[in-house]
Amino acid sequence: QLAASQQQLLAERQRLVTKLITLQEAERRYLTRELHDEFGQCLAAIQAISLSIRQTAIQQCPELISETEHINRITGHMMTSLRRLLGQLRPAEFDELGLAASLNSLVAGWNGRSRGNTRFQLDIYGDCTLLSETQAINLFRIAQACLTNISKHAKASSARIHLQIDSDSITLLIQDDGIADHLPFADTDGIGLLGIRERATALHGQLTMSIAQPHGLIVKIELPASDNSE
Amino acid sequence: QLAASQQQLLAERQRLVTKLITLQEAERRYLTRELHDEFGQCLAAIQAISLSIRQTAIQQCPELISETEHINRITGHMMTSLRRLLGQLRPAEFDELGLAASLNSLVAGWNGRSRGNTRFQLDIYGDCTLLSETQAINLFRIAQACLTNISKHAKASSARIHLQIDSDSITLLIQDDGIADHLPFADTDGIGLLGIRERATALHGQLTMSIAQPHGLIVKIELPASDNSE
Amino acid sequence: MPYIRILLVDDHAIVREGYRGLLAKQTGMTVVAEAGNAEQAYQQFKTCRPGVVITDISLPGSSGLELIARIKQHTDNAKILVFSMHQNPDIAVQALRAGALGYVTKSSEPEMLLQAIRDVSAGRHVLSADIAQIL
Ligand SMILES: Nc1ncnc2c1ncn2[C@@H]1O[C@H](COP(=O)(O)OP(=O)(O)OP(=O)(O)O)[C@@H](O)[C@H]1O
Ligand SMILES: Nc1ncnc2c1ncn2[C@@H]1O[C@H](COP(=O)(O)OP(=O)(O)OP(=O)(O)O)[C@@H](O)[C@H]1O
Ligand SMILES: [K+]
Ligand SMILES: [Mg+2]
Ligand SMILES: [Mg+2]
Ligand SMILES: [Mg+2]
Repeated sequence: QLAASQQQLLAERQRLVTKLITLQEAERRYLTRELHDEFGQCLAAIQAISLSIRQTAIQQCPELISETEHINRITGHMMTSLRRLLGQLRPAEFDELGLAASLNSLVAGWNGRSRGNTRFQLDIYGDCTLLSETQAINLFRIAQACLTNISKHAKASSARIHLQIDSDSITLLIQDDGIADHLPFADTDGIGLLGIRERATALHGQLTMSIAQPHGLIVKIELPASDNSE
Repeated sequence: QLAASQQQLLAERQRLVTKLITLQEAERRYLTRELHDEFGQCLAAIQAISLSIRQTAIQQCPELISETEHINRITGHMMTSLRRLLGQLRPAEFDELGLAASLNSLVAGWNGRSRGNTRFQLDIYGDCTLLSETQAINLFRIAQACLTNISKHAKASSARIHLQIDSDSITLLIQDDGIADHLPFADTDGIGLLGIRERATALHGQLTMSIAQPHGLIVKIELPASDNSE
Repeated sequence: MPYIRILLVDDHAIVREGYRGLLAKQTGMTVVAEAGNAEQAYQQFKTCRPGVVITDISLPGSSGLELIARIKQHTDNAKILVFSMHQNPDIAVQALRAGALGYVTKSSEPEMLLQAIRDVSAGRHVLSADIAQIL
């Protein structure tokens, strides 16, 4: 009986986790849209008008030139902040270019910041456009968390991200050659791996972790191709 | 043994829920700050410069007047979008004015939108500034969820929000005279009540729900005054 | 000097209005038509035969990328300049592959757009600095 009520609590919490993740993605998507589509456009328009004023001012009223330049400096500054915020929320082009391009930029970004000296390599087999929006964004977040973990914990010299989309299943495999040599990992208060598991579960998929030869972590997520999540 | 591993899963999920809630609040807080302090200030500056240009233009170059008005329309539009976004993320005055003022606006907001015809009444006893930031934002989110529930489900004519801050404990009590007449409620796929319970737990507090006389819902949250949550 | 006849495609009226004023002021440029989506834009292109099409990428319904392909299919030597918020090089590459001559982001100084219009009108390729740097 204890087990039964625990079972129920467990199911409720899982539902809550899934919903929290879904709601947060929805909030981020909404904010990204607003910032990208509304604010970015408006800033561009202000810049155009300000240049137009400057052109007239140069001919007819030179004392206004410096004020239009001032407006330009401010809009430029806002554009920079906007880009930074967008980068933190969601790949801006996620909806336009989809998962493949977003994974590409993610990997390019980590290879660029070569601070940690890990080389990341991405292979995609199959057609990412077959994925649902939910599958796509969750696979992206999973890859994001794994790459962050690798650069933070693994001391790896190389890592491979392999995404395969078959007609009946989807596999995401992320493998590094770093220091991991046994599982489970010691308890931390991190939530990266927990989040990965819950995202996999929400997609009716499976997470398997294992140790590579001779060392390093392998994270494998397998999903059914059809998306039955809400 | 099953129970033990379930127990662990349960604890992990709870930790995840708490962290997800905390991280989301942190993300919202960060975005609110950026948008409010950065964008809000920059827009105000652009408006001021544009006004200054207009004043000069009126004297010396009237053909520029309409362009400065155009800039003003755009910044006005951005200001409106910004306020809307901020309102959705986090009460704008939360950090400046704290919980009491934010609850006040929340209640005033619902009384204004008197669509549902429920009158909300707020009483606060004690000093809200004694609360930690985490306690304050979570109590606010709990009240927000309860008020939304009342207006959505209760068909109540009145509701009372009672917050009491004593030296050793904090009590938030929200009571309506609506249609609720027995507990537990039938299962829905909502997450309002689950979220309330998890927020209470994260604050090491207790949630109790009961039925009012003759009907209506009472939600009571009791927290220890000292905040031992991370 | 011959006028550069421009078709301006952007779903944001605010952006169109802002740039319309600026473009109108330039000697040698005139905005002959505007459109808020790809379908309208394609129709306008066929009726107005503009010298340069300036188009956004994010449009409601069919995207700017599809519009570029469609216009190129109709008129192989059409001159198209993309003007978009998107700073991702993959988008720029797709746009160029689809047949655009130029790609300028909306974060660029507006002078950049004016110069790009002249370049594209003359049949020259052009990228804004932020994109050129990544590519
Ligand atoms: N690729 C890896 N190589 C070696 N150790 C790893 C790797 N990925 C995870 N770990 C170990 O597993 C632990 C838990 O990872 P997890 O992502 O859950 O939390 P975190 O990274 O510590 O914190 P958070 O992700 O919440 O910022 C890490 O602290 C690290 O010890
Ligand atoms: N004040 C109330 N009076 C009557 N019924 C209530 C009240 N609050 C909650 N309920 C009942 O409890 C159910 C669960 O509420 P909960 O807030 O968890 O979910 P929801 O409001 O249906 O959806 P969500 O909050 O996720 O938008 C509601 O669907 C409703 O039937
Ligand atoms: K002109
Ligand atoms: Mg991690
Ligand atoms: Mg609810
Ligand atoms: Mg657009």
